[in-house]
Amino acid sequence: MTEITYRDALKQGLREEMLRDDNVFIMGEDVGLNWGGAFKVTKGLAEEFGEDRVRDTPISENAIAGAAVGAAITGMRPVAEIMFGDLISLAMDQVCNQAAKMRYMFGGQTSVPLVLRSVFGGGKNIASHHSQSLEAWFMHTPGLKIAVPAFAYDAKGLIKTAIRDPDPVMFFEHKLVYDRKEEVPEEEYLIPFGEAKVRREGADVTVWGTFFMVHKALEVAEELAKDGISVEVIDPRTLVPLDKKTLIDSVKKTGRLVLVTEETKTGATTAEIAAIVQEEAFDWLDAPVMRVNAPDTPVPFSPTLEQYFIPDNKRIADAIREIV
Amino acid sequence: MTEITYRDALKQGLREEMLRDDNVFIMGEDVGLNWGGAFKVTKGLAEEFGEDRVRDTPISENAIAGAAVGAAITGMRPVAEIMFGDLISLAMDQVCNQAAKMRYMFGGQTSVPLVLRSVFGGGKNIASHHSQSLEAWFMHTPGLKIAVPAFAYDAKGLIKTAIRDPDPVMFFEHKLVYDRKEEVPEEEYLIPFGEAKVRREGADVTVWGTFFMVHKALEVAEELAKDGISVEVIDPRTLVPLDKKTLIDSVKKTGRLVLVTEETKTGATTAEIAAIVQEEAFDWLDAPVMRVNAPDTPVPFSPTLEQYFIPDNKRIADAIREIV
Amino acid sequence: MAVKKATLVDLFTRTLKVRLFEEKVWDIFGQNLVPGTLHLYLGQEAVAAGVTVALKETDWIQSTHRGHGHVVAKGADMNAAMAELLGKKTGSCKGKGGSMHITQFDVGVLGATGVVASGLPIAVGAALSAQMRKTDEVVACFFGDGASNNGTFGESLNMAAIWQLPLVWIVENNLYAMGTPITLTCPSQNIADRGEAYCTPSVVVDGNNAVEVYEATVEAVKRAREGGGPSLIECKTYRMRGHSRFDPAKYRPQDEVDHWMGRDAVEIIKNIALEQKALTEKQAESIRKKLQKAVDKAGDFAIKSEHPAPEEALDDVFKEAI
Amino acid sequence: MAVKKATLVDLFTRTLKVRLFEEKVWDIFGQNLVPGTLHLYLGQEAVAAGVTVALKETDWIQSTHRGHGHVVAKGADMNAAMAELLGKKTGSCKGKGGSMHITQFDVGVLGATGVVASGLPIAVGAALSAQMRKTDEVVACFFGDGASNNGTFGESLNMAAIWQLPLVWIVENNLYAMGTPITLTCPSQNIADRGEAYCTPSVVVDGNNAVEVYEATVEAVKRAREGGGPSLIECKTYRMRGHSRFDPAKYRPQDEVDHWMGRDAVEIIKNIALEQKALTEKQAESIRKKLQKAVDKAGDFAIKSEHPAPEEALDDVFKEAI
Ligand SMILES: Cc1ncc(C[n+]2csc(CCOP(=O)(O)OP(=O)(O)O)c2C)c(N)n1
Ligand SMILES: Cc1ncc(C[n+]2csc(CCOP(=O)(O)OP(=O)(O)O)c2C)c(N)n1
Ligand SMILES: [Mg+2]
Ligand SMILES: [Mg+2]
Repeated sequence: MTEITYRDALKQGLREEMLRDDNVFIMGEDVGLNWGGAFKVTKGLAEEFGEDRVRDTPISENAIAGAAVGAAITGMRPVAEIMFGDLISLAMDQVCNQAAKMRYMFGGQTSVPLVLRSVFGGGKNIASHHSQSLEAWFMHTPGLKIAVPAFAYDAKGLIKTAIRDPDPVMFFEHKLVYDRKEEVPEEEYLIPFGEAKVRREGADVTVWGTFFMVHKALEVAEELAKDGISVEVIDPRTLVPLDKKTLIDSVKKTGRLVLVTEETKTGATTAEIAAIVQEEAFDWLDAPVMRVNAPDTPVPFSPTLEQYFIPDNKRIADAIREIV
Repeated sequence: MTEITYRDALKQGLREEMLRDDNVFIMGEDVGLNWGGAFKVTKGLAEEFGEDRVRDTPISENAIAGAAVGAAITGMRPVAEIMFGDLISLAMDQVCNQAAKMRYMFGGQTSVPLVLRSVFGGGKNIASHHSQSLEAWFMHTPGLKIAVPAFAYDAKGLIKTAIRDPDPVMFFEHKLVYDRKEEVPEEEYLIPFGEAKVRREGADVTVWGTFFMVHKALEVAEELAKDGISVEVIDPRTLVPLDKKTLIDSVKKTGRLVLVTEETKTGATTAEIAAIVQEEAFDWLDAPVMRVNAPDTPVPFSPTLEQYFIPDNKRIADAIREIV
Repeated sequence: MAVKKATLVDLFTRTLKVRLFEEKVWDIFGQNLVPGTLHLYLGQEAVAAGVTVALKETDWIQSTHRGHGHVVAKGADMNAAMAELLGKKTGSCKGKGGSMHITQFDVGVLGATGVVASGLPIAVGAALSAQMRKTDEVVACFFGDGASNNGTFGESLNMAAIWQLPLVWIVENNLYAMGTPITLTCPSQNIADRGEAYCTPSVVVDGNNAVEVYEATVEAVKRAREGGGPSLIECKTYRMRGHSRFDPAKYRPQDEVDHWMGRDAVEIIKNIALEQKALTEKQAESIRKKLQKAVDKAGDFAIKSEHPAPEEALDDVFKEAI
Repeated sequence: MAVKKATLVDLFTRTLKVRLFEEKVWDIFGQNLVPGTLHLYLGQEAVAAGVTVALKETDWIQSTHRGHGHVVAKGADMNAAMAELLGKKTGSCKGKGGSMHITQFDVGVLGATGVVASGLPIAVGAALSAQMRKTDEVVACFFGDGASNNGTFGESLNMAAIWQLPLVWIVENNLYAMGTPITLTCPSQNIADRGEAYCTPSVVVDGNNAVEVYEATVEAVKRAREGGGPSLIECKTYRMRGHSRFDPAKYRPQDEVDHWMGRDAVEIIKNIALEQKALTEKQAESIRKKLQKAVDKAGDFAIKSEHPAPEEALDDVFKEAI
C-alpha cells in the first residue's frame, strides 16, 4: 500500500467508478481541464475521460444540482460538485425539495442516484462565505444520505459507495484534510454507509466528532492518556444513515460523551446526537453530554479571530476534563 | 377588547407600524391589490397604503430577500413575504449568507433591519412543497432572529417588535392558526423577543412546543388533568433569542420534559432544546427528554398519510405518560 | 406546413381529452372529494395537446403545478391520475403527490413540481442525459409566464444553449401568475425575447390553437433531434378558471375574459379539423362519447379506490429503508 | 461628448490609485502578510475609475469578491482598506471581512460579497430604497461575466426594469470566471444582449479605457437620476494576473494575454490625458508620487496595526448581544 492524500484517494475512487460505469460523469464549476476543481480533486480526470464526462459548468448552482437530478432520474450517475459548501445555499431548492423528495412524492416511481460533492470548514482565512459547516441543514432534510469522511481511506471507499447508491448522497469533504496522507489500497473496496469507526478505544469517556475534529480529538486523546484519562474516539463516517449502535454501545461503556464539530453550536448535528443519546442511554450517562462547537457567529476572516472560532485541542480537552 | 383572528392581528400590527413609520413597506408575491397575500394577511393594505408600499413582486424569491437586504441597509424597513416557507429554499443565500452575516462580516458597519415573513406547517393537504416546517435551518444560522407566534395576541405584538428590531428577523407563521380567534387589544403593545410564555402551569411534566403544537399540547394537558397528571405548557414565542430560563426553571420544577413540534425529527429545533436541557438541568431530569415530531419523511399529500405524519394528541399524550 | 388529417384528429382528441378530464376533476372537487388545492388546466388544453402530439413516446416532458393536462396528454393512465388527485392508494404516486406532483414516469413524465420554475434545471439534466446516452430523446419543458421571472430560468436556458441540448422550452403565457398580471412583472411584451438573449430560437404562437402549437413544436423537436439545440415556444393562452380552487379571479378585466372565453381551445381545433375534413361532426361526437366514458370511469375508479394505510407514509423515502 | 480636463485628471488619478494600491497588496502578499486568498483588480482599474468618477459621493456601489479596486476608487480610506486585507483591528471591517468582504459603508459601498452574483439583488434593494426615499441617489452594481450566468442576474435585472430603478449594471467581462473562458459558458458574444431582453438599455465599451467607461456611465447615471430606469454597461477587460492568489493562469492563450497586456489601463488614460493636454508628464509623475506615498503609508499602517483580540470574534452578530 502506498501513502496518498485524501484528495488523491477521492480522485482514485472517482476514477475507478468512471472506468466501471460509463454513466458516471462529473459536472461543476472549474472541475475540468483548466483547473481540475478548486481543490484539485478532479485534476487529470478531464484529460483522461474527456470534457463531456468531466464537464465545466457556468456559475449556476441551482441548475447544476437540478441538472444532476434530471440526469439521475433518466439513467445517468452524476457527480455534481458545488465549489464551496456555503454555495449550496443557492441550490437548496433542487437539493432539498427536488432530489430529496422525488422518490417519495412520486410514490417510488423515480430513483435519484446522484452524488453532490462539496467542501466545508474553516482554517483557510477565507471568511464568512467560504468557511461554513452546514451539514445540519441536510441532516434535517429527509431523503438525503450524508457522507462525512475525515480520512483518505474512507474518502475513497465512501465516494464509491455513494456513486452506486440509488438515492441522493451529499458527499461532504473538509478543506484541511485534502493534503493529509495515509495508506490507501490501490485495489477496489467499498465502505458501507451507516458504519461508524471507533478510531481509538477507551474506557473513561467517548468523543464523537466529524471532519477535522476527529483528528483533533485523536490528538487530545493521546495527550490525555498521559494523565491516565482513557478516551474512546468515534468517527461516524456517514450522518445519514447514522450508526447509533456503535455510539450508544460506547456510551454505555464509558458513561460519558463529548461531541465535537466545527459547526456553529445552536442546531448543529451535535444537538441531534446529544438528544438521541440522552433518549437512548439516559440511565447510563454519568454526566451531561458535552458539546464542543464553534460559537454562534459567522466565520470571521482574521486568523486570530478564526482560530478562536474553530474549536481547538484545549477546548476539547477542557470539556472532557469537565466530566471525567 | 374584541376577538379577532391571528390573520387580522398580524394585519393590525403591520398597519400600525406602517402608520407609525413611513419607511416600513411590504413586498412579496401577490401581497397587493389583486390578492392580499396567499393567506390574505395583507388584504386591504395596498388599498390603504398604495401599491408602492405594498408591492407585488415577480416570482423571484432570492431577489425579494436580497432587495429587502439592500433596502434595509440603506434606511428602509422592509417586510418581505415569501409565500410558503418551503420556498425560502430559493432565497437561502440572501437570507443566510447576506442578511444574517452582513453586520458581522462588515465589522458592525451595517444594520439589516428587515423582516421576512413566511408560513410553515401541514394540515392543508398541499403536499411536499408547501407544508414543511424548516425553522431549524434558520436557528442554525447565526445572525437571524426568529419569531414563532402561535397566538393572535403574540402575532401582533411580535410583528411590531420585529419591524423595529435593528437586525434581520425571520417571522414564521402557521397555516392552521390564521383563522383562530382570540381577544387582542386594539391599542399598541409590543412583545419583547426572548420571553417565553407559560401557557398553563403544572407540576408533573413540562411540555415545550411551537406553533399549532402548542394548541394541541394545551388540549392534551386538559385531558390528562382528568387523570391527575399536571402538565405545564411552555410556548417560546421566539426561537432566537431563546428563553432558556423559563424552560430550565420549569424543568427543575417538574423534572420531566416533552418537546413537541411539527418538524421532521432529525435535527429539528427540539434536538437543540433537548441538548440544552440535558446540559443545564442534568441533575434535575428524572427521565429522558422526550421528542414528539413528524417522522423523517417529506410531507405526504393524502389526508390519511398527512394525519399520520403530523403529531397528534395521542402521540403527545403517550410521550407524557411514558415518562410520568 | 400541411398537417396530416390523422394528426388533426389526434390534436382534437387530445385537446378534448384534457378538457373532459379537467371538467371531471372540477366536478369531483365540487363534491368535496379532492383534498387540498387544485390548479386546473382548463383553457390551456391546446398547449399540452399540440406539444405532446409532436413528441414520441420515448420523449420526455417536465410538468408544473398546473400539471394534470400535461400528464394526461402525454398518455398517463387516467384512472391512476384521477386517483392520485384524490389521494388514493391506486394513484400514480400512491397518494403521496396529489395535484401538484401528479406524475407518471413510465409514459415519459419527468415530474410535476410545486415549486414554480424548479422543473427547468431538471429538464436540462434529462436532456443532457439524453445527449450523453446517445439517444434521440427530446425533452419538452412546460412552465408559466411567472416562472420565467425566477432565477432558474436564466440558468437553465443558458446551460441548454451552451451544451446544445435536445430541449424545447414551452412557456404557457396565460398572462397571470396567481393574481399578478404579467404587465406588472415583465418589462417586455414577450417572454420569447429572453430566449433570444440565450441564442435560443424563440417563437410566439397562439396557445389556444393546437395546430399552431403543434407546428412550432415539430420544428423545434426536429432541430433538437438533429443536434441543433434548444428552442423556445411561447404559447399565449388563458386560464378558464381562477388560479386555484377558490379563486374567482375577479382581478381580470371582463373584456379580457370575454375575449379569451370566445377562443375555446376545443372549439378551435374542432373547427380546423372539420374544415380540413379530417373529421365529421358525427365522428367528433363519437370521440367525445368515448373519451367521456373513459373519464367517467376514471372518476369512479378514483372515488371507489382505497385510501392508503397511514403507515405507508413511512415508505419510499429511500429505495431501502434505513 | 467632450470630457473636461479636470475629469481626465480625475480618471487618470483614480485608475493609477487603484493600480498602485493593488501592486502594494501584491507586494505585501509576497511577504506572506496577507492571510487567505486575494482576487486582485490589476488590469481592470479603468472600470472602477470610470464608473466612480461618474458618481456622486451620495451614490452607492455594490462590489464583488474582486472588490479592492471598487472601494478604493469610491473613496475608501486606504489605511483601513489595507488593514482589512491583513485582518487587522484597524481594518474597515475590524478584520472580520478581509479581501472578499472589503467594505466601507460611509463612502457609499453597500458591500463586497464572496458569493458570486449575490450583490445584484442587494443593489436592487438599495436602488428601490433610493427611489422610495425620494432621493436622487443612484446605485452602480459591479459584477463579472461569470456572475451573469447565475440566477440572481435575471431576477435582479427584471426587478430593476419593471420598477424603473436608478441602477447601473456594470458587467466587468474579463473573459474568464476562474479558469473557465466565457466562450464555454455563454452562447452569445456579449452579456449586454441579456440586458436588452429585460428592456434595459445596454452598451458594450472598452473596459480598459477609463474615458469610455466614464462616458457610458454618465449617460446611464443621468437616465437613472431622471427616473429613466436601469442601464447596463458591459466593460470588456482582462485580469493582469491569475484569478486568485496562486493561480498562474496558464489556461489563457499567450497571444490573448499579449494583446491585453499591451492595453494597459493606466497607460491608456495617461496617454489620453496627455494628448488632450489635461496633464503634462511632470504632473502625471507628481500625481504618481503622491499616490505612491499614500499607498506606502497604508501598507505601513496595515502592517503595524494590531490584530484583533480573539474574543472580538463574538461581537457584531447582532446590534446588541443576545
Ligand atoms: C418558487 C415559487 N414561488 C411561488 C409559488 C406560489 N405560486 C404557485 S403557482 C404561482 C403562480 C405561477 O405563475 P405561472 O408560472 O405563470 O404559472 P400559472 O399558475 O399561470 O400556470 C405562484 C406564485 C410557488 N409555488 N413557487
Ligand atoms: C455563487 C458562487 N459560485 C462560485 C464561486 C467560486 N468563485 C469565486 S470567483 C469565481 C469566478 C467569478 O467569475 P466572474 O463573475 O467572471 O468574476 P471575476 O472573478 O472574473 O472577476 C468563482 C466561480 C463563488 N464564490 N460564488
Ligand atoms: Mg401564468
Ligand atoms: Mg470574469
